[in-house]
Amino acid sequence: MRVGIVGVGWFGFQPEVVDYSFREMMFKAAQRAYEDAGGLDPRSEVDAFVSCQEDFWEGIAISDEFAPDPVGGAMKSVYTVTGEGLQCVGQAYMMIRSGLFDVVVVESHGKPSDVETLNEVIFTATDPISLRPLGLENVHALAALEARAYMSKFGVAEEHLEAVVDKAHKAGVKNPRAVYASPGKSRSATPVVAEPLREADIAKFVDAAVVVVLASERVAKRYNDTPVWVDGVWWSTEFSSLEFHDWAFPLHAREAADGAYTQAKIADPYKEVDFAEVDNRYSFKELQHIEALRLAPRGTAKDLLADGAFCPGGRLPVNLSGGALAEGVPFEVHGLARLSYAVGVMRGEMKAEVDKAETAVVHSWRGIPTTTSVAAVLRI
Amino acid sequence: MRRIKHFPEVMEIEAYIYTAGPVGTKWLEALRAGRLTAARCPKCGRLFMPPKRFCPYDFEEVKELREVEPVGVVETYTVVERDFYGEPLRERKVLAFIKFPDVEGGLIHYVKTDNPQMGMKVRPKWREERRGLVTDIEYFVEI
Amino acid sequence: MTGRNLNFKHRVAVVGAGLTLFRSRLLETPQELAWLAAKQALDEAGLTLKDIDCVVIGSAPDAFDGVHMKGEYLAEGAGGIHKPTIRVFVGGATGVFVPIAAWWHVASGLCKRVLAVAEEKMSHAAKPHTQYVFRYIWDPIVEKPLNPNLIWIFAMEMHRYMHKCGVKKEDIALVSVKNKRNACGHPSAQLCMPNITVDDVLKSEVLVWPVQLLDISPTSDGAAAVVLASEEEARRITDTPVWIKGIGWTLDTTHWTNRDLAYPEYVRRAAEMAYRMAGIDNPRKQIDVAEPYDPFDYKELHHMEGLGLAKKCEAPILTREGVTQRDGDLPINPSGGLLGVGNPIAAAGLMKVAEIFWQVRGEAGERQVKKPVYTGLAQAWGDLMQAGTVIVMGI
Amino acid sequence: MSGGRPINPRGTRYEKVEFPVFEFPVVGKARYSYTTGEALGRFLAGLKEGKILGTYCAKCGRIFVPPRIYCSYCFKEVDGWLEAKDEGVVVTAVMSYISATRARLERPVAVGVIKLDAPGRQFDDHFFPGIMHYICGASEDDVKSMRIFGARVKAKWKRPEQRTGSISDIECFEVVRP
Repeated sequence: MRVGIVGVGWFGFQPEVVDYSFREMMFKAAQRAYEDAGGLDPRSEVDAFVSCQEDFWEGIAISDEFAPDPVGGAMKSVYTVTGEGLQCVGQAYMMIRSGLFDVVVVESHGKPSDVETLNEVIFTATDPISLRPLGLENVHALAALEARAYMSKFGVAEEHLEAVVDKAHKAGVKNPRAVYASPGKSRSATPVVAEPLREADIAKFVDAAVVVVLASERVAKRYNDTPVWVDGVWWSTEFSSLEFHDWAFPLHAREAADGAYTQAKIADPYKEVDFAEVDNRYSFKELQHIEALRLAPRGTAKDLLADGAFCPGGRLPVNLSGGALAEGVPFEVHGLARLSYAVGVMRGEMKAEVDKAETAVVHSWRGIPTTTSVAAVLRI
Repeated sequence: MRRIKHFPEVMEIEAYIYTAGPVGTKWLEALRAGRLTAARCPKCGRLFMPPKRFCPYDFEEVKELREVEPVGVVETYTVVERDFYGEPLRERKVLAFIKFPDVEGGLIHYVKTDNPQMGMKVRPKWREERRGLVTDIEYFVEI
Repeated sequence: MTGRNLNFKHRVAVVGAGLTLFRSRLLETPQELAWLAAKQALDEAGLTLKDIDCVVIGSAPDAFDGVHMKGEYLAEGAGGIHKPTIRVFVGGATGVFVPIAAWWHVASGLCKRVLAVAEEKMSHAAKPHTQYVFRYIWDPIVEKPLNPNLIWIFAMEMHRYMHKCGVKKEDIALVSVKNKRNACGHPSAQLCMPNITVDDVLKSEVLVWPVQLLDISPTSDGAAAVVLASEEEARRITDTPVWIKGIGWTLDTTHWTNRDLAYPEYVRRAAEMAYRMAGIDNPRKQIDVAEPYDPFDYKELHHMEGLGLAKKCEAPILTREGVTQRDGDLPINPSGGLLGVGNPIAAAGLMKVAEIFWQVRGEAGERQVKKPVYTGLAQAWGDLMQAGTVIVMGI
Repeated sequence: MSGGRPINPRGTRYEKVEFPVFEFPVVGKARYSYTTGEALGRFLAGLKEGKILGTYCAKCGRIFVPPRIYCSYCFKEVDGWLEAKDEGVVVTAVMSYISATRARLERPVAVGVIKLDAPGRQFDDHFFPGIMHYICGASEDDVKSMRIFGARVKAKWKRPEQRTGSISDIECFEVVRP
């Protein structure tokens, strides 16, 4: 039983959406997604709704209370996953394959501009006994620890980060949603934040909402003549505490990707995948995730990128959207931002320099201080 | 149409009081006494620091704490220059992940050094007045 | 709703359950509580951690444990490292929703043996008082500025129910007496009160009329876990698997001040979804034992009527007649419920699923109901008078 | 306390804290500036002017107070704004003897849900414009005897200069004595 994406809608992708509350952003994104799904009526044609959100992002103690109405789910089967948008796609995939559901709506929203003490909120995710007493002034320092471990183990230099940032900003210019894409900006002109990371290595935040409609093969064609099939989706948590995880290499991304490839029967990703959208909320992460997703042998992503393999028009374009460095990080929506862009490219709606766009891999990480990744394989 | 665009609010209580569990409490008491320890899994023999009450790998119960030589190795580090909001810190700080020989995990902590190096040997500099927290170690210094 | 005859190629069973003690303050960290419950469930199923391929975690507001992204924090304790681990969250209804999500982990064919763990540690939120965290459950703009106490909303629902059905406080107090006495048969119980009487309830401190102290379940630290397995695995693990016959859940509109609180329509819809899947058309007769959610005593009656186990306004009468006692015709909350065993929010719902698992297997010891049990039901409730989750299990 | 499963449930209970714990002050660490958006933004501005605003859906006729820009039942944009009266009837009410921190109040306060009048529109019990608020002018006995149910109440507004554009610009809904 295949599972197809039949509708995608997004709203926002602005540093601060001033005129719409997060509920209203959810409504706008849902309206567009249902329109994209051939005018689907959520009140009668949807079996379940999955919302991806976290309490501390919203400042509300049970934030799932606010999920039903804006997506048309009042008095219906709605639930919240406190996780990444792609994990919600994973839930919808399981629900549809179980045979109990035919149409499942996935929603995620993030409004970082509403959070005034973002560093302290993110820091509350650290272990209360082993790390919290330190009181870090900048949680990005934890990512910097991973950056140095990776860079020193695989001989990655600052110029390679420069190349990633440069590629992201140039590719982002063609992405109407990429508010932070500024081709003129050079990484070395930005100050050091937590060495070796400079300001340009760290993606900024953005308010956004994305809704995706998934349907079983049985009914997909009712809503969309060319569904984009989700042939594999998997996620993995490496550890709860950073002290025990692999600082130099994201095993969670490797485990998530392998799970998705197995479901999609992909034996050699480097040959069978046409393009990829991966998490680059820190520049070095794009290189790490390319290698974790088996799109390049370990430690070589920097060289293949320098040869242009992963640039638009290259052998296997990575982040045609510019990724988080260009679009910004919308909290848990990030995975759906990558997925919605990939769907746009595969449907030919997004003009992109890629010759074949039939098989894509989409990846997202949940950011500092987590060790959780999600990967999905899409086919058209 | 006039609107009040923002509504300030908080999601705060006064304070959380975190307990550390039976093994964690002993670990904190050891810190208060100026000693570093690690928890040992009886089944697979791994030593865990920070301590665990159960082995994440085989789910066995962990009860025993073992003394650990207060000599660590900087496995990775960063020199933090700006806070999250972009303001330069009053003084640069070196944050590191410090591993201890034959111990799984390690400590994320500050190192007082002007010349941080991967693989640098360090030892903890204990505060005079200790309360049973990881901050009883003020920072690590190079050996 | 696709209402076709629902026989699935993948039947799913519960093969093991585990619980920690439920107490107001436990020394264990949230991870350790999750581990204690998960380890007991694995031991009962005769499995080890390496047999588990997927993990589903349930935990209610992060503001209680004081840990953001609590799912990531709990992953280690729930046995989820290097595995797909996900946390689902529908407020208080999370406890029964965890096995529902675990059901499609298995029914989709993607996982064979799933560990479903629910944990809550409320005692971290110590200053000024655990109850203070409940102020962040309200709408931040329209309700929170009134400086509300969460008991307001329960008291309003209880009073509306009393008004609509003509129910007396004495009838409602009977539920608290039944459950807090039943709890004495539960090894994890926090509030076993063997000699509690209706009079005690009616004389207890008035908090928000009509809610008094002994009308409520206590705040607790605790964790619960169950192990789910595919049909093939379940038959290999145990000769008494308990099948998940029906699942259902519904969330009503957020705006509870726009609707009548006297009858939980969302619980009826959730039950209808689960009954259709389980092939149940007369719940009053076909359900042998039920564990409806009882954070407050009136809620047991309220939910019995939502679940169709009693007609509207009939639940107090059945309770008065002793029908809902352990030796009655329709035993309700033989475990002692949240009122007696304790209310570590998410883990409370999963404690009820574990109770039905043990009742169907005849392993509830002193709590075992008199009548033979083939089919049982567990239900949880949550959010702003809004979420109903139902699971039907049986032989 | 015995018999049957769970066998030997575990956990270490403690009364007082006489061992190392980490007290983590939270004040100032979780601050938000909620974007009210179109619906609640206007609602709050209306309160400042002493008005209770709502939206309505022409397709199903429902009125939304507190307002929202979408109809939860038809899943479409609402068709416009209207002003509900600042009076109505009590749907349910209770008497609170404790504050948000569980401390005892010197004087109990009545709180309830008020169904607001909206001229030219009728509602059943299943969906109506309504808000939660304090109720004043009701005795403990009014509440305990349930006489308060269905009582007519009218908003008691703070003086305009005291209003800040919040639900607390209404002090309470006062029982209208005939």
